[in-house]
Amino acid sequence: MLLEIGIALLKIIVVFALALLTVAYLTYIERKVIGHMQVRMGPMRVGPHGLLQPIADGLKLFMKEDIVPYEAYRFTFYFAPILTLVTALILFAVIPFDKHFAITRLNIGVMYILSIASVGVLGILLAGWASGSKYPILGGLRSAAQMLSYEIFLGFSIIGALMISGSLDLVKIVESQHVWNIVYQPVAFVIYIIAALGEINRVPFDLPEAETELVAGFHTEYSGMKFAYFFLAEYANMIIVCSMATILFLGGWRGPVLPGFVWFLIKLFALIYFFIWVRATFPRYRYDQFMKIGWKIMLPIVLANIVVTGVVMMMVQGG
Amino acid sequence: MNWANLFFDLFAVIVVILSVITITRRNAVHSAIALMMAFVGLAAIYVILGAELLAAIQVLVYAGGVMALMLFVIMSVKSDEQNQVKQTHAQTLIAAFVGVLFVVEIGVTVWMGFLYKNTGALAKSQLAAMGNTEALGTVLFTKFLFPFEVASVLLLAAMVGAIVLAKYKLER
Amino acid sequence: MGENEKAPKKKLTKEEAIALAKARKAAKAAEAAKKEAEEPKVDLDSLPLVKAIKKEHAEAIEDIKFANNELTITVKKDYLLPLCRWLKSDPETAFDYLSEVIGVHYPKNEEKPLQVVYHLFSTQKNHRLRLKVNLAEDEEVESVYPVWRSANWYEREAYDMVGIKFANHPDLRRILLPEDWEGHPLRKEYPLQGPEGYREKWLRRHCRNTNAL
Amino acid sequence: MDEIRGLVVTEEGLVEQDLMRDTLTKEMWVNMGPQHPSTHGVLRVVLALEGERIVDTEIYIGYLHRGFEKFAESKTYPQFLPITDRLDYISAHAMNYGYVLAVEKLMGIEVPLRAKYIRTLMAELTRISSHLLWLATHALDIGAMTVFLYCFREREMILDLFEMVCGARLTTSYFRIGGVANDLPDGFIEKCREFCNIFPQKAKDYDDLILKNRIWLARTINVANISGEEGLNLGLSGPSIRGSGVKWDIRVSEPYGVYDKVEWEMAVEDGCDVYARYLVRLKEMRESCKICQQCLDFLEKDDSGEFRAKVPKVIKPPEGEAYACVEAPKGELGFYIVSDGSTKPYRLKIRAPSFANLMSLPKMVEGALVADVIAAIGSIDVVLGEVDR
Repeated sequence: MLLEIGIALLKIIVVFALALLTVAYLTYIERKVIGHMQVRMGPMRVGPHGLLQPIADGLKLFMKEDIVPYEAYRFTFYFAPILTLVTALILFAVIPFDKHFAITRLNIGVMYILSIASVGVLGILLAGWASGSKYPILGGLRSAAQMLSYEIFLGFSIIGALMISGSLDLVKIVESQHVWNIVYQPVAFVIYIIAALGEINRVPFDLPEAETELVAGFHTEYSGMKFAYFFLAEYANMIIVCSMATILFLGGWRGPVLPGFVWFLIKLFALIYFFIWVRATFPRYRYDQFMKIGWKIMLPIVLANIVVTGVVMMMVQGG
Repeated sequence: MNWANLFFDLFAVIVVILSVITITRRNAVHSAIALMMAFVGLAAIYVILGAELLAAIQVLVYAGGVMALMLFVIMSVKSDEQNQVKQTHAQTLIAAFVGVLFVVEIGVTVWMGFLYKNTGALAKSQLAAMGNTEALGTVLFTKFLFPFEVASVLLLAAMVGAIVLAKYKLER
Repeated sequence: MGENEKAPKKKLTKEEAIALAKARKAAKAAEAAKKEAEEPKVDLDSLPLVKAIKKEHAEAIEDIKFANNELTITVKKDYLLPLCRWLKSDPETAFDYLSEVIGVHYPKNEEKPLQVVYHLFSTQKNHRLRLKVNLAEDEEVESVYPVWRSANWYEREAYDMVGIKFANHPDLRRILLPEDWEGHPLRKEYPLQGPEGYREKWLRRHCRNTNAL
Repeated sequence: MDEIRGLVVTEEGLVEQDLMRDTLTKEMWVNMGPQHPSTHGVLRVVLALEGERIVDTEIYIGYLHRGFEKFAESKTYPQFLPITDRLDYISAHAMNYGYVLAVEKLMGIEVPLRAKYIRTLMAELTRISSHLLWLATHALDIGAMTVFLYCFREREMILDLFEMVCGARLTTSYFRIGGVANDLPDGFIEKCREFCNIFPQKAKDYDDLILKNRIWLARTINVANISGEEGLNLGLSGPSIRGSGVKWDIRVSEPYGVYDKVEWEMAVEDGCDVYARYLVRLKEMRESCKICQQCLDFLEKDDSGEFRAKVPKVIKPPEGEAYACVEAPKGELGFYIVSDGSTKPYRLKIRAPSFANLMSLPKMVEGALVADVIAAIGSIDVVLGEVDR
């Protein structure tokens, strides 16, 4: 009993430490990659090639003055970033980085991730409201509408893969993929990526924090550590959606020669690189256009995808 | 067994406390936060009872979706009014009626449970063999297909109604 | 003009300097007179614009000048708006663009110290015209906002800076300066650094941190 | 159908009434600026929003008012020249140009041909650099981050050229009344030609990134529309009005410098929207590059001419008034000078293009969304130094 708890604790510590470190260095990777795409160097000052930059950033944010606006609703103002970060981090609990390496294995892993992620939206919504300022409210409203609707497409887009795999258990889903699901579900994969971009507020769908329109959207009034929470949560979410894509469509840890978790990380970072690349390339959509894309284009496609998948599966399995 | 029981009791107490907070707070957003946490606590109880799918759906639909919509509405209301929800007693009678109905309903369910032991649609042995999610799916699309469809149609009607209302306002 | 540079550098007595300055002034005046005489007199009436305006709105004209290749017409105050309407609508003049409205303060003209200058341009005909209206201190000139919408801000600026009042302007407020500013800075009597003590007064009224003073 | 009737619980019990009776929505007022990332300085736009749709717009300016016009009255003519740099601080040469033209017109100075070519070259380089900065910030406003840095790469080359000529990169003050401060330094022509050869290829980079980008098109086409007639009526000038199909460029209509001696094409688009204004400016950059090439050809061939006219030491224009305008990168830049025969202007009025262009912003964003305001501000390319003076 004690041993079990000990192992579980160890797993939790290892995964969260790694997750936080990865998240911190993700900011570094993003700045470096975008920097080189934009004919500049990115961070270079702190440490060799700026390698210590995330630590310096963290220290800076940690020591910054913690400002609470006069008009803000104090309790909610503190509560929102914590909620956002916690929901983002506990998602890591079910991600299987290798066949036997996950904090816990749930038989409804996919549902778990979807449901916890949906609570994460509330953090942003509350942050927007609690700031007591107009730009955050606009940002919060935008993000609520955006994330709620994009969660729907996100959920629908993975149904095809789930139907093929026949399980909600993330480990079983990976094990069932003798051929990667992306081969059977290319449309769903594309929709998933687009919905994921919307879900985690990244360019071209970074409307809740569109810095040129809404200053910084829902976290305009946040500073110091509370801002850092949002920042970390955002990057943690990016890792989560990329891991989900890896597990559902790209065969998770499966791959020849190399150990499983290496394959997982390769696939994961290829997707993350793609997300960063998108950020360097595209302008931002306008809010109404973005919603139109979701409801008028993506939803029908994704529903058709489910129907087609079902029909084909029935025909293949002979009813 | 005791660990599970202990946690069950713990979460039950938390949920009750949070529910009380929900209806006593004057600040609508604070009520909403408490309600959300109550939903999550309820989900935890479901997990302890071995109904993981129900727990996930509880969080997804209630704590995620419904709460977001509620907050959305609260935020859209004018900022100086959103704090003080106006208390009127016009609905006392109706509320009392609904409350009594609800108590009776739960009482009957519990009593039936004591009376007939196995009230579920499936026997425990069946559940163990299939797994929670699959069992629920199977039952939903075979035995309870008709009620399921009725519920779907009802929701569809609600959706159409909502669209009509929204459209009407836009056109005006 | 070259003689200025070659002037001897020896010291002059006061009388000498005055005499020299007087002589220079006289020479310059003579030169100017000569230049004026030499300059080919432009026959104003031959200009098509002048012709057209004289034909339609002869009563509005107070004075016509042509200098530096620019035609300037001084207009009587009350005729400004009808004249502008016509200038814009007539296909021959077609002044569809109002470049700017300027307020100028001439305290030496005691009767009518204020002047409003309008620069018109026609994108179709490619010609420019300057209109001027002279105003007394308490007089108002009709706003040309109904003719060119752009007059809105131009006139606000003229009001803000020189204190010219425009009748029937939709929104005559200060534009560049704060709403509670006192005085009109581009008047000649307004000192360059503002009236004595004004800055302190204004800051005291508007800044929380009076230590900055 | 005006109302939806239904049962409502009130204090009198259940009552049938209009369900929409109490759903009054109030617009929200949002201050965009004076500290906002994309109002390009200290512009303050107050928006009345219904949801995210704009129902009313009010513009407040003056936060950067430095009283240049009053200042001019206490400075001699040459002393005021460096002040003009600070008007539109990203296109200082063009600002200088307008001022010296006005003074020269007042004094009747004829500028030597070589000086005219140098001035035209500088003005066009300035136009390119100004448009580059515009494209950079405009694209950044709409969210395309990479274009921003690509544009700065080329702008840097132009600023290096300016530095070669006069030592300053931004506030150059290179022009003088009657010509320019000094002749072009050795090696300038080669370096400038190198830039002119590279630039069209680099401009293709921008096109690759955004010209046919679907998101860019969705964000710019049919956004912030304004017709040519409305635009003229509201005082719009320069590239912004040429995007509405008005064929008016001061370089063509009232040529100054050597614009009548070089070959180039006026950029006009009929779209009336943000995209059309974007296309106009893109084309203008390419045309400017062409003009630069031709100026360089002349300057290379004939390096004997004077770079400054004989001008008296003390600038003392005769009594009178003059208005001179140039096509600055933002539009019609005019200087109206009243001289009383002394060494200082009696009255100097700056007709700043951004000031006038800004007036059409409320018209452009009528009924648009918040995001469109950003696109509209970007598309008319305001510089607040010039608006507030």
